[in-house]
Amino acid sequence: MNIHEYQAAEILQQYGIPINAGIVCDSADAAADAAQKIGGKVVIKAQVHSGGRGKAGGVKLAEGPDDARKVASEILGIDISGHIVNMVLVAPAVDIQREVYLGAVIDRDGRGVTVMASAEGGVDIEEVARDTPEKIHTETAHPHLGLRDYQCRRLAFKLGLEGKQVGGFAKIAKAVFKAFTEKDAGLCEINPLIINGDGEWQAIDSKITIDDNALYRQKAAEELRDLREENEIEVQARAHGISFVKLDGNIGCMVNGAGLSMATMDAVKFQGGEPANFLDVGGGASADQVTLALNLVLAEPDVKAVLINIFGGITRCDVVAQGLLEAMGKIDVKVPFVIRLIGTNQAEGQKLLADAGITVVERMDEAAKQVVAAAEGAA
Amino acid sequence: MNIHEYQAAEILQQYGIPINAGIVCDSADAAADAAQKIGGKVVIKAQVHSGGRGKAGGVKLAEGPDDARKVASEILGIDISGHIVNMVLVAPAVDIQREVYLGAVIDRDGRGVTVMASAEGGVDIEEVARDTPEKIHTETAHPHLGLRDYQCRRLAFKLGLEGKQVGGFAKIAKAVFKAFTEKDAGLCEINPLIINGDGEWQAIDSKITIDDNALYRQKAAEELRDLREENEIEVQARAHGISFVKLDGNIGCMVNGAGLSMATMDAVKFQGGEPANFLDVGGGASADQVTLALNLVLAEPDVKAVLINIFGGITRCDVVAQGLLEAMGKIDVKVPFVIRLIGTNQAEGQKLLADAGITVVERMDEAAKQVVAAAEGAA
Amino acid sequence: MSILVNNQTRLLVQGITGREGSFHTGQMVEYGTNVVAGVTPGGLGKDVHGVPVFNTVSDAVEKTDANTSIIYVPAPFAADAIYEATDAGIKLIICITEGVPTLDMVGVYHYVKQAGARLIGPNCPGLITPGEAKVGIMPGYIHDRGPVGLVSRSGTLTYEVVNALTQAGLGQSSAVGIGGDPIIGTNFIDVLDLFQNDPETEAIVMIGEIGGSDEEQAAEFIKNNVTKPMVGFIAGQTAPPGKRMGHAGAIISGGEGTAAAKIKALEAAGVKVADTAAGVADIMAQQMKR
Amino acid sequence: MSILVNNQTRLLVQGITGREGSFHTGQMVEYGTNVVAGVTPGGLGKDVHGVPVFNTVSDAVEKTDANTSIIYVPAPFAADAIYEATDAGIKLIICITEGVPTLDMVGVYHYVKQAGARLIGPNCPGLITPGEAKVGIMPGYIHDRGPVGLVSRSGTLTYEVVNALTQAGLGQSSAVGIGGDPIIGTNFIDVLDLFQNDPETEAIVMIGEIGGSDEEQAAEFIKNNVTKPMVGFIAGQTAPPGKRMGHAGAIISGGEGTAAAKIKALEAAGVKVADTAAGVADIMAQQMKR
Repeated sequence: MNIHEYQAAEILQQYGIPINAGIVCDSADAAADAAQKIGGKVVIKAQVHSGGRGKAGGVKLAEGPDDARKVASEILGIDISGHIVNMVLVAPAVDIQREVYLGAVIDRDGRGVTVMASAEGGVDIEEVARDTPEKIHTETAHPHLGLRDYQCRRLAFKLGLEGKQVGGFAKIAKAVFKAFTEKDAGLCEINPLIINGDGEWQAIDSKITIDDNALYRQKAAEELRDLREENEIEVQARAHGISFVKLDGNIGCMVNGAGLSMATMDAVKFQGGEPANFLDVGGGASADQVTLALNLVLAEPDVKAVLINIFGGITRCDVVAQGLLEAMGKIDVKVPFVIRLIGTNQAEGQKLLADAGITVVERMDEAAKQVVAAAEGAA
Repeated sequence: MNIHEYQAAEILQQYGIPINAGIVCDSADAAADAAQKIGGKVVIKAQVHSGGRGKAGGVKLAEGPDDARKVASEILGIDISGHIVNMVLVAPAVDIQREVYLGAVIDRDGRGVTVMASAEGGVDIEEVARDTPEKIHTETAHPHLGLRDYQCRRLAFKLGLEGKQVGGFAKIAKAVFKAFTEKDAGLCEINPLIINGDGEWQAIDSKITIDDNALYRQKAAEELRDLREENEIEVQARAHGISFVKLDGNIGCMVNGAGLSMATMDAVKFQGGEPANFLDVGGGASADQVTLALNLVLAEPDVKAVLINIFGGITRCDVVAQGLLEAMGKIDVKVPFVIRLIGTNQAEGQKLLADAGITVVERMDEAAKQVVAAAEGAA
Repeated sequence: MSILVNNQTRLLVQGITGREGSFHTGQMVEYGTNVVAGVTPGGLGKDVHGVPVFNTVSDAVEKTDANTSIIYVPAPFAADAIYEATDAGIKLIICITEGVPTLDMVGVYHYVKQAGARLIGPNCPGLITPGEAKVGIMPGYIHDRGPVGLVSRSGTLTYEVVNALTQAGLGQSSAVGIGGDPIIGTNFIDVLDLFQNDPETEAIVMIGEIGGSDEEQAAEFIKNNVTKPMVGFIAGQTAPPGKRMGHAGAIISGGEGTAAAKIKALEAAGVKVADTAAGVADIMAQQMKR
Repeated sequence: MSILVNNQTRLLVQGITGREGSFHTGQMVEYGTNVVAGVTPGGLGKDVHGVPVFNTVSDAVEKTDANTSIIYVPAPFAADAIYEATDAGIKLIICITEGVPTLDMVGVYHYVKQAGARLIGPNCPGLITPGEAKVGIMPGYIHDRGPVGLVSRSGTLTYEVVNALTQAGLGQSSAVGIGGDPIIGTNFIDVLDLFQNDPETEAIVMIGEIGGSDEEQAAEFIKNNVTKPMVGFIAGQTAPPGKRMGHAGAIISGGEGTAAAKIKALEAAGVKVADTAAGVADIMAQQMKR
């Protein structure tokens, strides 16, 4: 789950990390007021769940209240990689003596949490990782003991820090790790982390993502969710245990299981079609789930045909067929659809559908071929 | 470091453990008021840093306010194993359905923390351990992962608990372990932990000791210290880095190093004398330390002679001798004393003392012999 | 022969009285798996499909000599269940549970490894040695005993491929679903190694998906260690970057973990990679004919 | 021969720029110990008694091939220093620091052991192999090289006994102070085992004290494993129960850990136990004459 920059900064502040605190505004006037309150130069930053804000014109400086109003009005409402800017953060412009990168991530290869730092702060860290990997220094936390103090100091020394900067950085690195683990983050980074004009450390831009699997124990994080940032249908689906991801094609897909869903999309593509969505209806595939799933798929006006691909393993095909029939009785399906249903009690399931006048395809590639043809015919 | 029962209960309450909360009183009138406030039968318990309160008459029931005044006046002021009762805890008398023992301790052999439970609650657990060790069930926490939930449940099952009592007990066991580790305890126990008339778990008597070495990071615990419970001289000594323990004999001892101090006491005893104290002046043995240490030893009126035993290792004997001379210049020493000073620069140190008219003994057993003779002569 | 489970398996079911645990215990018993015990705290004395229930794993192991455990407990309690099984001396632990927090798995992964035990999953369908032991949630009847070893990060997609293999007359020595989470106990390499050393296994199917670099690392391992013919498939060729496709592991970020990169790596290691899932059995049939 | 430290020891000093670290580095260098590096965060480039200082243990090990570390950092940072040394591959770590919280040692003890390293201490005087390496805070000159191995939980009491041994013409192969805290890295048994297997060591002195059951366990070990003549002493015969005598380990509670019980156990294992510290050297002299 993604949260906004200002929310991430507030979390890090709870862990004792000095941040460049600002004021969140949803209008140009509010931004002007905020600039007035803060005084002096301010930086105005789009609050959207997307990277590349700077390049997209989502981060700008303003000289004072009037300028802040003008700049905020320019930023509010723009589209950054598909995300509309609803809010801006107005914060004091800071004097930067030095900037570094600091972040904690899940290290899949090491099966642990790795804290990374680089003297190349304020730039795209993935570019640094690709072009000059030697400039990224890492410390892997012990799986049970966590990140030890000496590791935090070692990172500081590798960045070339000296004197009291070492202890200051080490404390922040430790706090970032603590925030990461206590908040069940998937990523927790500060970029840039700076030394300001007063020689003090300050987090300028913070980013935190939360492990979806851990939301049950991260109630506070759940409250940070900004539904405006998420696809309405995806949100509705999640609420019912369905995994749904909107895509750009015109062939709706409804499948059970994540891997099979992806494989089904791949099969559609292989036949020359474009999937309109990823949809994993889950293990149960009850009539209610199927009804909801079909509604989700059909909610998208672009959908020209639907492919239903169910492997009845533990869920018996006759039960799935009944669910499908029940769902179709409730929904007015206006586009052609292809059903592929195999697995346990396959014959019974297929018979139920056949009795209702629905043809069932046996092979997945054949089903993909038919649905692509149907979509083309419908288009 | 020891803390009072009511303080231990307050800590456990912070960890979500239901306690039988009471009111601390330092007078019989206050106890009557407390009983009035609580209503019904109350239990009045001496708050002293000593076990065996029940047998010593420090725990009694009272029927109401008047009875509470009478009972509290009986308990306040009594001496329990050398501790004067300054406070009592007045708490509601509870209806006990079942009582168990639950405690966490440092397990020296296992180099870890062990949580113990016994269905034999409310009795002296050390007696249970000695007489029927099979009635004590233990779970050793993982040194890095702590006590796992399944271990807490397993303890509950071993106690023969059933239904919702299992989860309730497991939660308390986990909380006791958490309190133990977060508070740097040496012991954290609830005895008895009961199921009351309403079928709810409740901690009736709690005990916590804190690791002295961890007090630097347990500031809150330091505030719980009750100086009335501690020997004044021991407190004063600790404040200056000197380990001092008052004993019952008449030969004052001043030694550097804990092991050598004990060995010196042993040598005195072996010669037929009785040490008046244990005193480890520490590594430095500066003039100030020595002055203070001598003052501490001589503060005790019973002291008839003093044995000073210094092994000059890193601290040179001439420095120690100077310190001794300086100290003796400041203090009017009225009892005979024997000095044994060997080690680095032994000759120089002994010469300094000899020039001041003080004889120095070479061997420790000889020194012990002389000081015992001196004490007998003085007595 | 076979790998990991067979008729010597003495299976314990953790969370046996829950909806999933109870249902699948029935399915496993019916398949012929030797399910010797179940554990549910407070469940002592119960009986689930003829399987006796205990309060703790240590009790169950003591009483029944269980040597393998399958876990169906809810996600918040899964890590504790794995610790309990490990501490009770179980050497093969299969965690079916979906939705286990990644940080829980960080601690668990290293703990199980240090104890010399093996964890499969979490969030996996389990594993099966057809005709001997079904330890998981896969439909047993689609499997047939034979020469193909199968390892997969997916659930239903695995059944799809197994079904196709069986219909093509290609039975399986064992089929292992390792799960699609970012941190899993047993990865492709571990299972490929077992199949390579299993005399019964003549060929291997590997089903990967987008995200992470497990397939790339497997390719490196295959190049140097696997001599048996292999057919592969990577799901998610059409998935857009940055989006989570059901499995937590299936996110492509920063150009890493794309299907294209994985397919390239596998092909370079000599694995025949099918264009679609349906093609896996066809290619394997050709391979086996040679 | 000798145990643990000798002229192959390449010593690193953690906390070298502190008051204690700096003073004792000078003493150790003067004694002839091969002190190759020091570590103090931020101290890179400094020089303490001719010893180069580094920021981190890993840097120091990389640059100087240090194989042993002695720790003088303050108690709140001691556990971290031990972890740092262990992770840098140091296999022998001596922690002089006094006042380390017991719970810190719980984590450290098992960690060091798992890493296959050895920790001596904390709260100990260190160890010495006379004429080769002094790794600790003991006065070097009181030692003389010879046939007696000494192991002790105490500091100054050890010097007392060593001094007496030396004056009686009984030199030491090595003398090890294991420390008096409740949880220590190396206990009597570990050191007795090393002495028993050290050809140079002909007899062993063991100095215990009240509290805990290490001496009783050592007695059991001695009975079954030690064939060399042994003399022992237990400090604290006159200590009252329940009181802490300086060392955290020296508390007698519930009848356990009394001097009487320890003496009885040692004597039953064939150890000659001296009545007083002064008697240790006398008895050992008699033993060695035989």
